[in-house]
Amino acid sequence: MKFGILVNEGPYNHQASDSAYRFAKAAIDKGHEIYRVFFYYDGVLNATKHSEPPSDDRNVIKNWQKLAEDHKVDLVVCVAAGFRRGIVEDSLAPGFRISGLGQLIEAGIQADRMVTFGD
Amino acid sequence: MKFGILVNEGPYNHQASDSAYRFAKAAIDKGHEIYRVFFYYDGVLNATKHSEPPSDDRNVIKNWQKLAEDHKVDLVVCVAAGFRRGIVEDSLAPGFRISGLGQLIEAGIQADRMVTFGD
Amino acid sequence: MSTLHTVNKSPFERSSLQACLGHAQASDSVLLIEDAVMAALSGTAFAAKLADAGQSIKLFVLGPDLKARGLDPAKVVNGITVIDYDGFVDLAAENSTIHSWL
Amino acid sequence: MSTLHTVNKSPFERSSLQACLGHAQASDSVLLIEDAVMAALSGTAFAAKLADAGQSIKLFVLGPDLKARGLDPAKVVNGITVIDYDGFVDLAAENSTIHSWL
Amino acid sequence: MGEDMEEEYEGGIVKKFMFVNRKAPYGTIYALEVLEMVLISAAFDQDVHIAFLDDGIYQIKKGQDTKELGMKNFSPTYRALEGYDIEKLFVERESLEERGLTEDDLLVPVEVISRAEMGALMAGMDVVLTA
Amino acid sequence: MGEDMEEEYEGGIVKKFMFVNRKAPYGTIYALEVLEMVLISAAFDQDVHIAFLDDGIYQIKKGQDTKELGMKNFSPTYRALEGYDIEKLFVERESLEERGLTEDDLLVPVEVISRAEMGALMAGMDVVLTA
Repeated sequence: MKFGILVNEGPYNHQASDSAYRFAKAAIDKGHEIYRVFFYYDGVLNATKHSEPPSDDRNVIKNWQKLAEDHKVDLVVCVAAGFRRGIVEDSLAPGFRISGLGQLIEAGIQADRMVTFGD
Repeated sequence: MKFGILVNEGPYNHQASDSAYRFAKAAIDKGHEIYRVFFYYDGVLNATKHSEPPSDDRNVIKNWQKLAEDHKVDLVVCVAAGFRRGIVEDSLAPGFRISGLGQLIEAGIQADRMVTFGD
Repeated sequence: MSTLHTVNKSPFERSSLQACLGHAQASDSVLLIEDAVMAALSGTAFAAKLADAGQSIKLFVLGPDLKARGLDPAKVVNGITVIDYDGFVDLAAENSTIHSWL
Repeated sequence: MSTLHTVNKSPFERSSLQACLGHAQASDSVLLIEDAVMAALSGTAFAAKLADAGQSIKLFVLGPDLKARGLDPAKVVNGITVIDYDGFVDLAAENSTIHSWL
Repeated sequence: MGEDMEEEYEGGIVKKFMFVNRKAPYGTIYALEVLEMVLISAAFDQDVHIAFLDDGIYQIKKGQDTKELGMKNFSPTYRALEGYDIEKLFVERESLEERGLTEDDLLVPVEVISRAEMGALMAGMDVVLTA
Repeated sequence: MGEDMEEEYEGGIVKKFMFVNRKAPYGTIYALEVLEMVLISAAFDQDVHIAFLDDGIYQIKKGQDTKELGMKNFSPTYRALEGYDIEKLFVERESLEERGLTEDDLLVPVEVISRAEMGALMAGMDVVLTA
């Protein structure tokens, strides 16, 4: 089955991004496909290349990057939401791409299920 | 009277930063002093240099920068909270400085009043 | 020695206003800002609770936040004072401590 | 055609669980995750409401979120099923729509 | 299964989308950015529904004036939705009543339905997007 | 006025600080970052109070185990506060009761007080920091 995932909140301040990651990983491990992960609202902050969390905690951004690397998951950051919050090409971590909101609607159409994680 | 201000949330997603800015401006206009504005939790995101909001909306980051310029307000971003969320020297907008949490406690001690804006 | 309490969330969505009212002292002031201004309007399911609280504590609401949400400052519960940011600063100066209920 | 509802906030802090239970249909499932897992514990002021809801809808709670908060999966309200992320994925696949109450 | 519900539309898929608004405007950005999402969805020829319940009904309250806050008043955009053929706006009656509001307080034409009807409507959707 | 309440301490000011915890851990970061703030405050020789009420009491619930979430379990740090001479921890009785918890469920020694007592305690503070 094809899952689309929407992440509404940034890393660390809310658990939403962690929950979305764990859900995506479990889905892949069970043989499902992640059609796309779309980052909207403060969710775009998951794509910052400048994050350096303490070494005794998880690295939320790296978790997403590794998922994209290992399983070719499409990680899309909303361009308009990103501009507001300072996530632009200059500040984007590798593995993420910036695109329009249409990519979210398209995921809603193409994926069998759409799951949202937020505040 | 000397006010200290704590901002807990990032720009745009929550009104907290706008409210804190309006409060600070009103206090200055009434002849009070802003001892320091401290940005903690997601509040550190107010200091990103990459934000480019739509031209028909306010620019939260520029508002803070202008306040610092016009009235020498001390804008301090928590180093640890910033590291987690990708606000480091490389991504810092002019007018803000990065320092430790001690600067918040010190503001609580030195200012006559401490006002918090959050979610 | 008195406290200015601020609340910024709708009482229909969160428990913070209820928590604030449960702890504020007789000489204290409570200021509703941001999404808490909804609590100030008469005719809502929360209005009676707020009117009750107004018997012992001073209640204020931020006018600019009311107007942004299309709420008429003339329709707030009896006993609530509508103020602007200048008034907010005055309240913060007049009270010895500010407690923001988040 | 059925919906998986997810709720992620404590019923003591926010109204989202109440709103979810007010809209879920008889064939639906409700999964408590993150800070909503507190609602699943027996002995709380919310437990009776949840037990009631469990008469008509299927209730689930995410075990890893319970454990993180020091809450014992053995002490959940009768009728609530404790699942892990694999179970979450299965529920999302079995139901035709997922409605996240934020 | 969602796919059983889909109709063909110019060779493409048409799903029932619902955007659920339960939060007040301005205190958080969700109302504004959901609206941007709704506008984009118009380009995809989907069966779009917008639900306003709980504090979400304040998003379409008449008379919003953000000048003193310096924030953008985006409420006129709700009136523009009709031009995008987005006309299925639903408001929950109980949410209005709890807040002492009536249909006359709203700035766009909507269908006012009961909580039970809202629950039934939600149950028929393929994709539900919330914030 | 706050300044009337201050005592001199080694030539400096000593204020009554209160850190108020009303939110559960892990769902949001506030619990963890408030704790980091509390630890730093120890260096300033202030009169530090920590209040746990509403969902904040879950922060000091025994038996937290975050392994399956991959998040850092920071609850042992509350036990370290004593070593920093931070010993004024207050828990609201009504908050415990609503959640079916007792003092035995908590991982650090605290003083359990009523809501009325908590309100009175808060009223005596110079600086109240919340998140």
